[in-house]
Amino acid sequence: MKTLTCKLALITALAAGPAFAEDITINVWAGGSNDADSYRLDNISIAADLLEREAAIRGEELNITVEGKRDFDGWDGFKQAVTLSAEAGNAPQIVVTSHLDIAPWASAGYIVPVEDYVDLDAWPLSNVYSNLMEIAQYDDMQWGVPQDAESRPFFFWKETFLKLGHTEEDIAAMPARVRAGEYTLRDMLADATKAVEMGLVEEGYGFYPRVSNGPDYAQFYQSFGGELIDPETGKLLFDRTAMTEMYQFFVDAVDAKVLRKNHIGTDWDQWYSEVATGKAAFWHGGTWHYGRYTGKEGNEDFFGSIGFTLIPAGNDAGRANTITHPLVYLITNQEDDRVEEIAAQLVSIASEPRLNTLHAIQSSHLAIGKAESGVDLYSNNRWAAEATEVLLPYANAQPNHPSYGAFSEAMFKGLEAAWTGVQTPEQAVAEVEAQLSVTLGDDLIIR
Amino acid sequence: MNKQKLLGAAFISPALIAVIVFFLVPVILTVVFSFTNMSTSTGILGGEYQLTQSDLDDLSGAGVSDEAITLLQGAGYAMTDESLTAFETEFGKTRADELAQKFPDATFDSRRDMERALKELRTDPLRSTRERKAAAELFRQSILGQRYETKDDFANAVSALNISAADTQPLTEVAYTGWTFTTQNFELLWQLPATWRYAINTVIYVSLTLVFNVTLGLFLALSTFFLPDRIAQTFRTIWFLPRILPPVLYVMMWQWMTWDQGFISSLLAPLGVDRIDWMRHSAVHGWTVLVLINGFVGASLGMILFSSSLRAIPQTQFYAAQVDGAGRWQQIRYVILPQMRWPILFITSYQTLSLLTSFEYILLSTDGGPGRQTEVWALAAYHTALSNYGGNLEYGLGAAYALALVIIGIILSAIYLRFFNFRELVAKPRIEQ
Amino acid sequence: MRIHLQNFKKTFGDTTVIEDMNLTVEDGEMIALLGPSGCGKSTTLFAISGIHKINGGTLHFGDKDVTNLPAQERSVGVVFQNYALYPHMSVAQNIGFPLKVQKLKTAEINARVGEIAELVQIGNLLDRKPMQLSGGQQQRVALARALIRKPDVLLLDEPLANLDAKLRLEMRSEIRRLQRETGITAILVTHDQIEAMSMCDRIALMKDGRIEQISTPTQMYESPASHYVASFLGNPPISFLQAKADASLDLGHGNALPLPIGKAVQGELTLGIRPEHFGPQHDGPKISGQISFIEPQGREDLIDVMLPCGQKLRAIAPSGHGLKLEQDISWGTQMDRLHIFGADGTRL
Amino acid sequence: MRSRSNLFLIAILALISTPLVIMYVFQLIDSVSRPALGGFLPQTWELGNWRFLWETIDSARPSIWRVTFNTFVFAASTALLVCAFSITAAYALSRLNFPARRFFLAGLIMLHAFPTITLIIAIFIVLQFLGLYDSLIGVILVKAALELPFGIWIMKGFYDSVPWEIEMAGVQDGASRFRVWRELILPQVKPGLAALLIFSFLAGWSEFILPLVLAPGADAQVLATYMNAVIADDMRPDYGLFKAIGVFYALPVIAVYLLFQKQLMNIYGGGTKG
Repeated sequence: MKTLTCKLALITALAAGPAFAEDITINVWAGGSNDADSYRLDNISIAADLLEREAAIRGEELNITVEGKRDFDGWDGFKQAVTLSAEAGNAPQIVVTSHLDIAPWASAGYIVPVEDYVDLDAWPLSNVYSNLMEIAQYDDMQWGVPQDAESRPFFFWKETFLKLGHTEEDIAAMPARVRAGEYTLRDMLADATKAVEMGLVEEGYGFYPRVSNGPDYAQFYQSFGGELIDPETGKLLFDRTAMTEMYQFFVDAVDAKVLRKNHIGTDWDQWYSEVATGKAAFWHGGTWHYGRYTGKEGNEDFFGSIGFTLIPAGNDAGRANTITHPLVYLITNQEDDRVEEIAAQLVSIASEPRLNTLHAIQSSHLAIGKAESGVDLYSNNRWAAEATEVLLPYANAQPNHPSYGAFSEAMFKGLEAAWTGVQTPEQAVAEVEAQLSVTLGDDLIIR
Repeated sequence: MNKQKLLGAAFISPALIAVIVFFLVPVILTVVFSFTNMSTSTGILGGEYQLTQSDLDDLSGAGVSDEAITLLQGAGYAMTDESLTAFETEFGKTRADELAQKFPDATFDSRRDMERALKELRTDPLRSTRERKAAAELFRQSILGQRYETKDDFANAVSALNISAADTQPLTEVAYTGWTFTTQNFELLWQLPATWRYAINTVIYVSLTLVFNVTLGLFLALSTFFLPDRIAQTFRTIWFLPRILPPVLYVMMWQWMTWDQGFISSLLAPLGVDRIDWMRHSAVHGWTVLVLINGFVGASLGMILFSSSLRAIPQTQFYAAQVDGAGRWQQIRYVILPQMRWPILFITSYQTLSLLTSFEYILLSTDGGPGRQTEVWALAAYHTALSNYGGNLEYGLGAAYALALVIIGIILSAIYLRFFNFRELVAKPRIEQ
Repeated sequence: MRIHLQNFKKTFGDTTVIEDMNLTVEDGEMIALLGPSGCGKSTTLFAISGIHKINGGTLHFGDKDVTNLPAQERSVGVVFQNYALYPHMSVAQNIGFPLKVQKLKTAEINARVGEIAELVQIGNLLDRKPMQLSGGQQQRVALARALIRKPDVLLLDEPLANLDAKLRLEMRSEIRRLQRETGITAILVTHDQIEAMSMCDRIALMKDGRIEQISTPTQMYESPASHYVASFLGNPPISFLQAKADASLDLGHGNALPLPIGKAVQGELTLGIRPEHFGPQHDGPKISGQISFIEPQGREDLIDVMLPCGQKLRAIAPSGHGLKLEQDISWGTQMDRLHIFGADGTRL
Repeated sequence: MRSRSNLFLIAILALISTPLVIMYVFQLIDSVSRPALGGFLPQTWELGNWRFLWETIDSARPSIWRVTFNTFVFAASTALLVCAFSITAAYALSRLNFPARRFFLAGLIMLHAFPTITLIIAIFIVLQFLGLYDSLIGVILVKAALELPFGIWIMKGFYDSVPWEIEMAGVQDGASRFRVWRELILPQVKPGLAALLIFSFLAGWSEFILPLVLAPGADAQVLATYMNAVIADDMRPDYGLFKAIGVFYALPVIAVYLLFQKQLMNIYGGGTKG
């Protein structure tokens, strides 16, 4: 009952009314972040400033030093660094990471529930969308606070789409048709094949998906009727049919010459530059891509040139969908409870609508709370507004399950094997199934 | 113990300590870990005891009685006499009375509900969040989600819920968050199809690179041997650089050569060749580039060693061969190569080991792609244990992979030991005192 | 300083190379340990110097038991075959090193280095590095270094082996001169009989870890204790003939020598005849044979004579003898210089 | 005929060296110029590639000078440690009598070829136990320890080639074994020591995986991890910048090579075969 005794001690200390100067260092590590995401760290600094001022008014002297780091060797390097430093007992106090890490890190004891330190019913956390808050829950506890929201739309190049014989009205109707399952991935494949045949795009540029592993590929699994988790038992779900059909879809795309066999591993820079300038007919990405397309890649007419929808359904069993993969602020287990508490308060303050809006707009992510629509910076941003409307209501998240990482990894490796022609989709699925049933055992339901 | 022995001990001990700490201990640890299910979720340094909501589903399977499960499930937060008394001592009678009056005998499912109840205090409200949190803890009955550092703490908490001693044992097992000993890693290695692919990849990688390495190294040494000094020196410098250039930089040069917009593509584009990623286009491309990257580095080691053993051959032998009318090729065939047997053997065995176990260049270039085609055993160990996109670090399984390499390493170096003239090596020091 | 090695035993691992050896070197004496490689002479030297442990027996320098003293405390100067000069030090530093180790003052070191350098006649080379010296000069430096701290004993391990013939001659007398002048007790290890004979007061001839004979050079030459000693000394070497003693020493095929006076010999024997005791210039009992080889040496010629029994006898004849190859001869033998060895190789 | 066959040899050598030469040449050219996308010939001169020297290229990255300093400290300390431990241990193994010497020698040969990197997981545990995880000191110790068998091996080769007689002469001159080592033997193995020092410095300068895994924090960044992070950052792949950083990173290596070429080539001078 460590926590309880600690807390009681804290209360006693508080009752005595201490007025000593307190120096606290807060380290923040953010994974998968670049310059545009600087507010993941900066907001904590701003929050620290606010907290210091609050303390000063109460007559206490609180000095918080915030140090940040976000240049890791990709997500792999970031997670390795966090895990090993947590093991070594010198983890950064706050980490910004995928919500998928909550399950394994919670069970390893690296992180503490944020709900131990902050009032979830009070401002500003009460303002955060409850479905987003749920994504940061695990085992009925609120471990983290969503840091941003996003979703992963399907994009198409409007000019190419028109040349394929569709009309402006068709474009306008696309989001709704996709949502209703009237325009499927198979329709897309037909269009893409046509685009290549008509010479509108080069071979291999009909469909131009993400070049590395990511939550995006779980969307295609869902498009073909796969579900990631069984709501009844809370176990991961491996849907053989959906998986096979999804792999087959990519293989068909390669066969139809709309997708390059060696597409995986394409340089991201090249990829961004190509999709932003209409070299590809269809592709998918993230809401934050808006910033890159209109910024570095210089697409000045985003809304005139690019359309976006949910990821279309693949077949009748599946559904149009999009995955939101919010990053969350997590508080790591520290020796000193007080540090955890300060860290949690900083996270809470950083979730203020005005602060979060800074991040949302700078990095082209979506709001985490209702009140952000009331912030001019946010409401004046067309992309934020439209994307929130078209995508967010239909977004689902990947499950917080300790073994989901292994599941997702295996799924992608299998896809890669089928896609590059190393194995047939059936072989690849069989191998993934074999591997997962061995590694996950009871945690997995195979359907 | 005479002076010489003392000096010997003093001289060897710093190195010995370093070697024990960073070689011997890790080897032993690797062996131990390979028999555990250690992963991110279990942590490395032992575990604690925690029952979670999701554990409840597994409990009946683990042999816990339904009765106990109900007790665990139903606990939550409750206004019991003890908790109210505790609350009274901490927060005063006024508050305790108001609470007891407002929520007589109430129970709450979650802490959030409990906190909401505490907010209802009107006469002397608990204003700070921190106080409410602490107060809510006093009413906690449930042990779900609570972490206990020791087994005893956990057992006490369980018995406080009136759960029978018979159920405590299986409960403890489920609740333990740390790693346990198992042989499942080796079963897994045996069963996973990927294992065999990695093994085959490793064989392909090592043998191809080795042949390339040794042949090229030998060729470089021989050709520069026959050339005038200045020219030879230039070529030696060109070929020595890959060895001393930092791998990150060296591989970046190759990336630049091979990417879609890179040198090769740009050079061939005007000839109508499609721009492709020459490193990741297919398995063949991947292997070719990998062999080249590693081969160029390895060749330089061969070149240096072969060159120095070439220089060690007395010049008179070449004069004699020339007098005997041997051409350059015959000199190589009959004078040089027979004397190069030893260095070639040395390089071959040395490089076999280092190729088997080093993955730095692969990690930096293809990282196993495309499609796991170039994932070699050592890289798989690294990926499994320390670096993957999901952040799911399986130390136990990774250690099992590593253990295989450690064993191969020991066997190979034992063979390697035979190449050395060991008896001469351990010849007794000639000063005896 | 008198050196006394008693019941000396030396083992390397499980093999015993020297067992129960006794050797006494008198004060101021120079003695040679002579023998072929592997006979244990260097091992003995290293044991005396302290580099090798003495596995059994005792070693005394004068009255002092030094058996278990480490090399550093034994006061022994050694000159190695390759001189073992310290390449990174100048000649002066090399010579002064033993004194530096004794923490003597620089001024004194310099003075003594100068003194000893004069003695070995390298006063003008003190600033050079060993690499810049000739073999003979290096040899002198090594001697100076070995002698500078006035050791009890000077050990010389094949000191002349790395020199050319002319220098060797020069250094031979030089070393002897230095030994005499300093009056130091010295042990010379060599495989060269001429070195041993020309430089030393006594020679200890070794074989297979044993001392075969120890005596003055002349004595050893004139009355070798064994077949082995006789064969080791003498250049050109002694000739051996198989003979059967009966009424006479029968060499077969008509050649025979009379039985030596005062010696009762019987059965199979080996006769040793040195080349200078057989030839046309000698009287005495004749041995007949045919000249098979003539090797002119200037002042005299070496002549091989093939006896009818197939054995070979070597003779030295003054030049101008007019002999021809394949000429049949019958020459005299100096019977009083004849060595007779029994079947076990000991001299009768 | 000789010169014709030499020309032929040179031609072949030049041919197989082309890829390397192209890489080196464009490494330099691209660091100060910018080619058109999809081409390789420089279009404009571009000193901006070197901006990392005077500004932080990305808000959260440490300054290049800090990183360079770390790298230098890392490489230099590693080299010094390796040398200090190697010269003593190798001497003991080469020249001194002490118990279990045979065992140590056999162990040395095994380790000298041992797959160290496979131990990295366990090494992490050891470091973390020592409280040195995520610190430069920790990585330095690990790197030094892993280089040690190689260092001892090399130095032993050099010691073995020093004539025994020098040592014997020293002992005979009355010097203790320590003094003999310090004053008489050590000067003889200086070339080996120099080679080892340079070699381990370069090895430290280039090391990537150890700092990556064992010291991910901002305080212990070295040039290898810095450069890798810049390359891995998918928002800014910019070969001009990469190559400029690369040239900066490689400069000391090239300098060391040019200055100490002879010593470096000497590294196997002690006869690795022994």
